[in-house]
This record gives sequence, structure tokens and C-alpha cells, in this order.
Amino acid sequence: MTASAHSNHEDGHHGEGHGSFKSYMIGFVLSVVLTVIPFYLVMGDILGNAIWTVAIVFALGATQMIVHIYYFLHVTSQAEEGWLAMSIGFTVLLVVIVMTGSIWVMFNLQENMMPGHEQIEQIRSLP
Amino acid sequence: MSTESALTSEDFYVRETHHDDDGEHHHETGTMLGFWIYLMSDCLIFGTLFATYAVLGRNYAAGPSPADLFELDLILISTFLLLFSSITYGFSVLRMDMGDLKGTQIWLIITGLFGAGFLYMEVLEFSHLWHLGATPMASAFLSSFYTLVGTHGLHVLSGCIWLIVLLAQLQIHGLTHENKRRVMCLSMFWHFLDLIWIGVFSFVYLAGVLV
Amino acid sequence: MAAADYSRWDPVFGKLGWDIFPLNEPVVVATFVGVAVGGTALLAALTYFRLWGYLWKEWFTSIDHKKIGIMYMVLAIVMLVRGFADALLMRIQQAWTASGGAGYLDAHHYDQIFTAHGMIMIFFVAMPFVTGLMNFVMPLQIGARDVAFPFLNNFSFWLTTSGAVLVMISLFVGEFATTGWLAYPPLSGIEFSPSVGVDYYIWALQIAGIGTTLSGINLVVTIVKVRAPGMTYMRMPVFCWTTLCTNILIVATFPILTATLALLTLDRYAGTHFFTNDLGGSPMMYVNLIWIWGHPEVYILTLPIFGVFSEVVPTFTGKRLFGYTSMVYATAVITILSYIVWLHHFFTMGAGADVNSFFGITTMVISIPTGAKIFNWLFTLYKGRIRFEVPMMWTIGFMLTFVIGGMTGVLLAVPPADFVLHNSLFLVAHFHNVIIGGVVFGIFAAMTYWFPKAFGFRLAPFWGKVSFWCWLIGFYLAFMPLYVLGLMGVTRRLSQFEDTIYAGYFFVALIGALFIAAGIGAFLLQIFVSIRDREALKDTTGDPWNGRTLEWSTSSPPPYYNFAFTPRVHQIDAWWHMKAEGFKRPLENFEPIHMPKYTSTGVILSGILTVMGFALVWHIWWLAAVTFIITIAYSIDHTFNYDRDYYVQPDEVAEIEGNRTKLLAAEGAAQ
Amino acid sequence: MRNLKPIAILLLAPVVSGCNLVVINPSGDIASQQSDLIIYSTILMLIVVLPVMALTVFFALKYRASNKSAKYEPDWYHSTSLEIVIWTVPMAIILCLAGLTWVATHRLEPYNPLRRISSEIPIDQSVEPMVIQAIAMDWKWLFIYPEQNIAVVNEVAAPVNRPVKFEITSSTVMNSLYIPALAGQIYAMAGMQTELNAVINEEGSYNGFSANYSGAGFSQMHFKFHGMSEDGFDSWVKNVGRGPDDLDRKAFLQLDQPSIAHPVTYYTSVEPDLWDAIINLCVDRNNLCQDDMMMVDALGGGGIEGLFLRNIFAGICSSDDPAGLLAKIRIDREIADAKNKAENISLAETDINALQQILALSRSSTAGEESQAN
Repeated sequence: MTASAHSNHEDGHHGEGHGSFKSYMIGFVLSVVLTVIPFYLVMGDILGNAIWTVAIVFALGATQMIVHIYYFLHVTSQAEEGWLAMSIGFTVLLVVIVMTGSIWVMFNLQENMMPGHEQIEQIRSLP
Repeated sequence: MSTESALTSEDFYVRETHHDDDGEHHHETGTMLGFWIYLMSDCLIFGTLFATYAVLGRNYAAGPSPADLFELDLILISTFLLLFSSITYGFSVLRMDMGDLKGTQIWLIITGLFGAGFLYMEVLEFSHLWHLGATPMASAFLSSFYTLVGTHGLHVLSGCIWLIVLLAQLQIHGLTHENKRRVMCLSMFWHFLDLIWIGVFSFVYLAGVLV
Repeated sequence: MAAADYSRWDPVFGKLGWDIFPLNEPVVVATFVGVAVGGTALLAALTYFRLWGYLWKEWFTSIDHKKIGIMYMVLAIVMLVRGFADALLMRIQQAWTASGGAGYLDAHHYDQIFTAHGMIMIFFVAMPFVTGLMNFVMPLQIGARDVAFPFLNNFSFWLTTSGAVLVMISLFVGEFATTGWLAYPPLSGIEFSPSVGVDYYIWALQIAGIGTTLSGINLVVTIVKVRAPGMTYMRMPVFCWTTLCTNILIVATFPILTATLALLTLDRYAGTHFFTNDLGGSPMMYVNLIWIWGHPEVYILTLPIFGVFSEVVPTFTGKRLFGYTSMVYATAVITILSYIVWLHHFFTMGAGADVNSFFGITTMVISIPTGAKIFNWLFTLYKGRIRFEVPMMWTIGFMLTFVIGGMTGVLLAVPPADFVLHNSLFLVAHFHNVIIGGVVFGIFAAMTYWFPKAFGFRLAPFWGKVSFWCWLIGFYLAFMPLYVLGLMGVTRRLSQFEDTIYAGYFFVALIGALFIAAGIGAFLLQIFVSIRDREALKDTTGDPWNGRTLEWSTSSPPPYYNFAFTPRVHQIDAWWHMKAEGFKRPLENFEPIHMPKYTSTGVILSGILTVMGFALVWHIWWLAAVTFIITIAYSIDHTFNYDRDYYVQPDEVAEIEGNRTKLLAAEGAAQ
Repeated sequence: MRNLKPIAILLLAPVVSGCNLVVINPSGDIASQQSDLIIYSTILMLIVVLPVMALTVFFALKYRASNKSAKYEPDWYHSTSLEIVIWTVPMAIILCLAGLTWVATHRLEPYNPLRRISSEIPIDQSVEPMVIQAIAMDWKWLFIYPEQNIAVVNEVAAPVNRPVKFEITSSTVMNSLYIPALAGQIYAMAGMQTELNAVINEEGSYNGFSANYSGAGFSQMHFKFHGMSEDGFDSWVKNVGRGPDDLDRKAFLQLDQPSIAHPVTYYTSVEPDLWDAIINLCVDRNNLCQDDMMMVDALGGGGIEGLFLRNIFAGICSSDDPAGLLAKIRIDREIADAKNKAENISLAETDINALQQILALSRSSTAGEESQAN
């Protein structure tokens, strides 16, 4: 892993680092599909079950993000000695920590302290 | 270790006998990585805004909820505008790799138009909501909604401005080494914004309308 | 204080008016007179000695990482004096009022002082110190000619300075925040803090924070991309490892601070409801977010210092660092773990037992890798040959002091214990124990250690030792009483006391603060004496301490290109290895060196941004808009400048290296 | 546990002779348990810390450069067995401490009812704790005793060995209720209610204050907490009850104005729903109560009209069928809204009275349906 100035001459100069027409089109088509399905599910209220729909929307969203990262941003495990993949992995980890941590902490606080919490919980637990 | 003990002074430094632009070159790969790391830090800004929306996004203050406000068909159009701009940017990069300056510029202009279209849709949505009285000052949900979506919009706006600057630079200097690198940086920025938008439409709009 | 009218607004002057100058605060007026006289004298001297051109050309516009590093250190020292003056004012006030007096500061003034003290010490003392250090040392240690983005480096420095300038302006124009250094809403919201204090706080932090983020990106890329050939990750000096982890932390946490402060800004300026009491806002969310940034920030300050000690200890024991690999892993583990402990800063806010104990336990887990580090230094001492030079004294002082801070830290991580210790002077004593006993001691060790590298002469050891003992004694006198006071149930941020039983402790703490003042004085004197005696203290070898890493292989001070030839590395402690192999400097056949050009863009842009910050603080919208547009236009203009680098010709390199050869020869002859 | 305390105090004695370490030697059982925990954890950590400090000094002296008799091994930099010790010993100690933390945190959770009166006295589970409602204001503390129907500013009392449950909120910024002799602190925040269960075991007068900085009058925001005998407490309550004023909404709003070093003030009686109004930020009747607002939010929000007519949701949280009520309000308003759109009138100008009439109607009809159902 010597980061010498003398390796990787090809990197960033020729086509292979930037994808090809085919790879862009694959990415695009996948994205279109992965965009249309969730909108269709929600706008048409196809499943009739909010929780499942949300789960599917999120799963498809995450898939589409991966499609973008791979086909449009060209992040592979080799690019930039793996630093691109590593940094995006680290960032995702942190975003997950920030989001789930905040949600966990904040809802725990609200549960403990919100006025009228019991009545509201009763309402929420109704079918 | 035994082989290393036979080292001479010559082995402890580098003679850069080969080509001239060597230093410049390695500088450049640094730029792409640096820009990528900047994008990651930007990603955390969005992460914070998403977390804020996740926590405060259901505090309507007895005001409107997403179901009352969002018009998904318009969001679908916005989404497609951004998606098209992503693929057109890709075509521009492909043109650049072929050394076709005109093609690069044309596809960049098309990309910019899609970006502007997206911004127009967003301005339309915001002004519509504002006129209804659903301003960012009305509830924590609206505060976090406007801030999250607005921050993304501001990024697209700066992307568009950058695009204009880049077009000028391409016009003046052509497809030089540095300009190619700039095209690639903006490419990462542009695709990154599309990536964030996936989060926005899934998390804010679609899930918002459902829950 | 006769409250200035902050509800007034004028299209031209915003909230500015004649009543904003705190003329009825004798302390501030006296300070102002002092600063004005001193400042005028300084400016006059600079003009008289015709130093402006030199400063501008050689320093302000410099993109040389070494000069930028030194400028960071100067900024930090200046701000240390300001921040410490605040500390002394507080100690005097508390000793005075605890013994039954009325004190000399009213609540409004006192509240500004502790807010400014905390904020300045963290953002404009500790941060510039560690950033400057990383800037100066790391590229030399990895055998680089400069950082990856030299212009950005200069810009980052000036952005940090810009933030510091805004804070300093707040001393005389208007007022500073009265909210505590993290500005918890709703207290920092517009309803409870309608004055401009919090706005100064926000914009100073935003501008400086962007600088910090940029600098973080820069240094990460530098380590990844610009290492000398053969310098694999596991051959990097530990300081470079801690620099890498620190800057990853910076890049990954400062955006959270930026976003959180932006939300607070929106609450204050636009009337949104993120952190308000009503309409669905949640002040607790601010506390949550700010500590997601805040805890890693603690490690941003301490990790580089751990790196410093990992360099100092091997050098002065004449021994390779014990357990290099576990040191590296410990650093990496701390980096990750620092993200999952933030809630321990607000156990008492009302979270349930599961949440509290989860975060309490993760906090304790961090003490395992930290403990491993301490043990590694300890066993580096073992069977070494320890030279008690000044940096080593700071190190031993650190090891003895820091473990106490670590212990009280773990204590605070036990939620039920935290319930009785939180917000008390015990907590204050704890974090000063860690920051002074860790960061400050480390900075002084580092400054003494690398000073000869930066300037070509050593610091006079006598005054260094005086400074060390003053700091050490001062620290224990100032903060051990605060531990006791915390256990007596005294809370922090008090300017008045109801009874006098605490007087003795506050008095001892005041004596301690005076000792620390003497320590700072001795340090400044040490610099003065060393400059006076620089000929006697001269280091011609470039390697005054018999060092082990690459920075000692070049001259002191290093030429602007650092290394005539890029070094090639074969094992850890590269310079030690080179010396062991009988390395001889190449003396001819120099090659052109590719270097970036100096530029004034960074200074000018930051200057404009300072004006923009000021305009935003005072709601002078037209000025804010104008400066914003200028900033954008100027930045775009900068991107049209393609002429940013040049080649140093071999003749020039040969001349500089030839001079060094002569010096070394003369040195050899003299011995 | 208890017998460790004298030792700890002895150890600290040289430093602290003559002072009262209230945190280490408190008078309430919860605080005692917390202080035991401090001492226990400290001892656990000293197992590592003391040897490290001693070794540092020892190595530093022994291997000083001037001591030529000491061994010098410049190439000794690795020892697997030592590394294992370095990592495992702290790990083992942290493991113990983690266990202690988990148990203690759950045991001393301030929301939970007490498990004992003191180490000697078990608790009688049938006795309900005495409720004291504490409100942090700019810059004073207001304590309401709902059972006794009295209120006090900047003074509070409780009978010895009687479980007390503080319900804590703030009418202003974040504060923290802290009576070191009694129990650890807990934050006071507007629109939120935290709780603290505690008991005082010894008679006496103790310091209490806000521990979280809250602005200009923060230094004077302290009060006395009296631990009293049952008789003493009764007469204290009687004495407070003789105070000149009643605490109603108007008096509260007056009291809510910022004041520094507010004198101790007694209130004869308290308006019944005042506490609810305080935690719900609706003492001023123009504000919609937080619980109503949150109930509407939980039911999906009040629609665009809710932006202008928040107050029509007043009382929805305490109604028996909030969902049904909200649905009625919203349908009625949709009709109104359609009319508005037709007439092109902005909602802000809609006749609030008309809508409130609709609301009153729908409320009475829900009530009617309910009574029929019953």
C-alpha cells in the first residue's frame, strides 16, 4: 500500500474509471425501476398496509442508492486504494449511528417526559 | 531484515528521473479523494438534517401533516428531472473521455437545464406551501422539512452555478487536464445530490404521506 | 450593565448604535485601553521596522505548511492569554464572593466571561494548537514536500483566525453570549437571549468550523496520498496515525456541529421551531446533536497529544516505542468508540435506565484502549535511558496527572454517580484535569520538542522547567480544591455564594491560577530568552534530540521544500534506521522540485468573511449580501487561475543544500 | 458498603478537614447509595491507577540516564504476554464496573418508586409517596403540594422517612433540580415532566438549587430543603396555608416574570388544574395545551386550518374519544374549507366563532353518543 506518486498512472485518465455507456444505461434503467415502484406503491396504495409499504420503500431506496454509488459514482473496492469504499462505509455507519441513536435517545426521553403521553399511547395502540 | 542491512545511502531517497509532470499528477488524484471526503462530510450534514426530521418530523403543532401538503405526482416529476440529469451528466463524461469538447458541453447544458427544472419545481412547491400558510415557522415538522429539502435545493443551485462556471472554463481552456478533473468533481457532486434525493423522496415524501 | 437596545434595527446600520459599547464596565474599558495601547505599539513597531511587506509576503500569504503551522501556534498562544485572563477573572470573582464579598463582576459580565472562556479555550486555543502541530509535523514525518492542498491550508488557517477575530470584537462591540460554552437552547434562543451575544458565538464558530473541516480533509488526503515511498501505514510514526484518526474525526463530526448551529441560527434569525419550547420544537434535540459532535471533539483534542507523547517518549528513552501495533489499534478503536458515548453528557436529562447504562458502559469501554496507551508509554520507559529534557518532564507530568482525570472520568460515566456529580465543580475539575493534564501538557511538550526544528535553535531549558513546575503545581492547587468543592455540592457557573464555608478552597484555587499565570509568563519569557540567546542555543545538526523520525533528517529550520530528495522508507523509525545504516546526504545532481505558489486569496477571502460574519451578527443585511456575493465571485475568480505552481531549479536547491553542508562541516570541525 | 465510608472519609480527611462533603455523606437514602457507588467505583479503578502511577515514578527514576547501572535495551519493544496483560486487566475491571453500572443504574432510576427507606428500614409498599411538584422559573423554584393544596416559592419540606416523588418541570429554560443531601439531580424542562423519587432520613435543613446554568439570576436560584418530623411538617404546612395569597393562573403569570433572589413566598391554595396547565404550557389560555397538540399530532395533524385555529383542539386529549372528535372537527372544517375556497376567502379570516360552534356541537354529540353507549 505505498501511496507513491509513481503508481496508478492510468487512474482518472481513461474511460474505465468513468464507466461506459452500457454501465450508465444499466444504472439508469435500474434507477427508473427503483423509483417507479415505490411511487406506484404509495400513490396507488397498493398494499393497503402502511408499515409494509414503508419498509419496501426504504429497501428500494437503499437499493437505488447502491445502484447510484456503483454505476454513477463508480465506487468500487479498488478505486483510490479502497479509500472511497472505506470512507463511504464509515459515513454510512456514522449516519446510521446519528439517526438511530438520535431516534432512540429522543423517543426514550419523550416517552419518559411528554405530558399526556399515556393517553396518546392508548390512541396509538388502537387498531 | 537481513536483506535490508545491506542498504546504501542511495536506497534512502528517490531520484525523480522520469517525467516532468509527476508531482502535478499525484496532486490530482489527491483532488478527487479530497473532494470525495468533502462529499462524505456533506453527507453527514444531511445525516444530521435527516435525524432532525426523523425526530421532529411528526410534531405538526396541530397543523398540517405531510398527507395534507405533499403532492406526490409533482415529486415524481422532480425525481425524474434529477434522474435524467444524472444520466445526461454521465453522457457528458463519456463524451469527455472521447475528447469531444462540444459533446461534453452540450450534454452539460442539458444537465443544467434538468437541474434548473428541478429547482423550478421545488420553488413552485415551496411557494405553494408558503401561500397556504405552511411556513417553516409554523411547526417543527415544517421547520425540519423546509430545512432538509431546502438544503438539498441549495446544493443543486450551487451545482448549477458551478456548471455555468465549468462551461466557461471549458470554453476558454478546452479539455485540459485540470478541466477534466473539474468535470469529474462536479460529476461526483451531481450524482451525490441525486443520491441524497433518493433519501429525501423515500424518507420525507413517500414515508411522510404514509405514516 | 445598562442594557443596550437590541430590538432596534436600522436598514443601514442594523442593530448597531452608540450604546453598544460597554463603557460602564471598568474591566472591559481597562482591557480595551490596554489592548488599544499595546495594539497601536505593535502596529507602530511593525511599520517602523518595515515588517508589513515581510509579514504579508512571507507569512500571511504563505502556503508552506510549516509557516501555517507556526501561525496556528501563534494564534493559539495569543488566544490562550485571552482565555486565561478570563479564567483568572473568574477565580478572583469566586474567591472574593465565596468569602462574603460582593465581587467586582455582575452576573451579566461574569456569564459572558465563562462562556467566552470555554469557547475560546476549546475552539481558539486547543484546536489551533493541535491543528498547527499536525500541520507542522505530519508532512515532515511522512517525507512530504507540503500538504495535499496547500492553498486550502492557508485558507483554513485564516478562517480559524477570522472566527477568533469575531470573538475578540465581541469584547468591545456589543457583548458575548451568556449561555455557557455550548449555548443550550432555549436559553440561547431568541426569546431568552435577544442580544447579539449568541450571534457572535454562532458566526465565529461557523466560520472557524468550516476552516477546521477543510483542514481536516486536507490532512487526511495528505496522509493517504503524499507519503514517501516505502512509508506504509504500519511504518508511519504514531503521531501520523493519531493525526489521521483525528482528521477523520474532524471531517466526520464538524459537519454535525455546522448543521446543528445552522438550525439554531434558523431558530434565531428566521423564527423556526427546532429547539424552541413550543410548536413541536425540542431543546433536547440540540443537546443530543451538539454532543454527537462534542464527544468526538474531546478525542480530536487528545488523540494528537497521545501522538506527541508517542514521539517524545521513544526519543528521550532512546528506545523504540513499546507495542506500536497495539498503539495503532487503540487509536483506531478510540476513533470509532468516540461516536457512541455522547449521551453521557446528559444522563440527568431524563432518559431511562437502559439508555443511560448503555452509554455509561460504552464510555467506560473507551478507557480500555486509553489505558493500553498509558501502559505502552510506561513500558517504553522500562529499560530505557531516560534523558529528563523539558519535553520528557511534561510527559511524566502528563502520565501522573492524566490518569487521575481518566479515573474521575470513568466515575462520571456511572449514571447514578453522575446524578450527584454532573454540573458540579467536580465535573469542571475533571475536564480541566484531562484538558490541562493531557492536551496542554502535551502541547508544551510538543512545542519544546519541535521548536528547534521550526526555528533552528532550542528553547532555553531553565525557563521551560520553571514553566513546567508552575503549571504542574498550579494545576493541582487550582483543581484539586474544585474536586472537593464538587463533593461539597457546589455547582458550576456561580458568581455569588450564599455562605462562606467554601472560601478556603476557592482561595487555594485562586493561588493555583496565579501559579498557572506564572507558568504562562515563564513560557513567554522562555521564548524571549531563547530568541535573545539563539546563537548559544543553535541547532546546526537538524537533529538536536537524537530523534527517530524523518523530520529530524532535514535541516533546522527545514528548507521550504522540506527534502531535497524525497526520502525512501524501509522500516518504522525511518531516520533512526537511516542513521543506523550510516546514511550520507546526497550532495549533487539535484533535480527540479515542484512547488505551489504563494497566494493572497485565503487572507482576502477570510477578511471578507469576517466582515460578513460581523454584518450577520448585527443584522446589517445589505453588507452581508454584498460580502456574500463578493465571496462567491472572488472564489469563482480564483478557480480561473490556472497558474498555481512552479519548479524550484536545481541550482537553487544546490545552493541551499550546499550551505547546509558547510554548516555541518563547520560543526564537525568544531567538535 | 456502609463501613467503607468512614475509611474513605478518613483518607480524604487531610484534604478536607472541617468541611461537609455532602455528596459523600448525605442524609437521604438515594444519595447515600449514589455516594456508595462513587466510593466503590473509585476503589475498583484505583486497582489500576495506583500501580500505574507508582510504576511511572519508579521507572522514571530507575531508568534515568544518569543511572548507568540500570539495564538499557533499546531494541526491546514487544512482549506478547505483557500486551495481553495490558489489555485484559483494564478489560476485567471495566467488565466489573459495567456490571455495577447496569445494576446500579436500573436500581437508582429516578422514575422508579423507592425500594427501601434506608439500609435499616424497609419500605411499606402500601404507602403512596408524597407528591411535590417543582417548577423552575426565572430565577426561582415554585413547589406545589397537591395533597396539601399549598404552594411555596424557594422553600420546600418533607417529613423524614416518607417517600417523596418530585414531579419536575420548567416554565422557562432548562434547569436542574438538585438537593445534594437528598438525591442526585434531574433536569427541569418546559413542556416536559421529569420525576425524582427520593426520601430524606435525617431532620435538618439542606441546600437545594438549580445545577444547570439558566441565565442572569442563576447564582441566586437556591432554596432550603427541610427534613422534618411528621409533626413539624404538619405545622409547616399549616403555616404555609396561612400565607396571604392564592396561586391561580393570574398569580402564576405574575410570578413567572423574571426576578432574582425571590423571597420565600407562601400560597394558601392552588388552582386545581394549574400544574397541568404549567407542564402543558397553557397557563395563558390563548395557548393550545401541549398534550392536546400532541394528541392531534398523534392522530395525524390538524390540517392546514390548524395553522390558524389551533385553539379549536383545546381539551381533545382529555376527551374520551379523541380520534372520533378530531375526525368530526376535521370533516366539519373540510366543509368550511370548501366553502372558503368557493368564496375565495383566506382561512386566516374565517370566522373562528363559527368553527368553535361546530366544535361545541360535535363535542356535545360525541358526549351524547357515549352516554347512549353507556
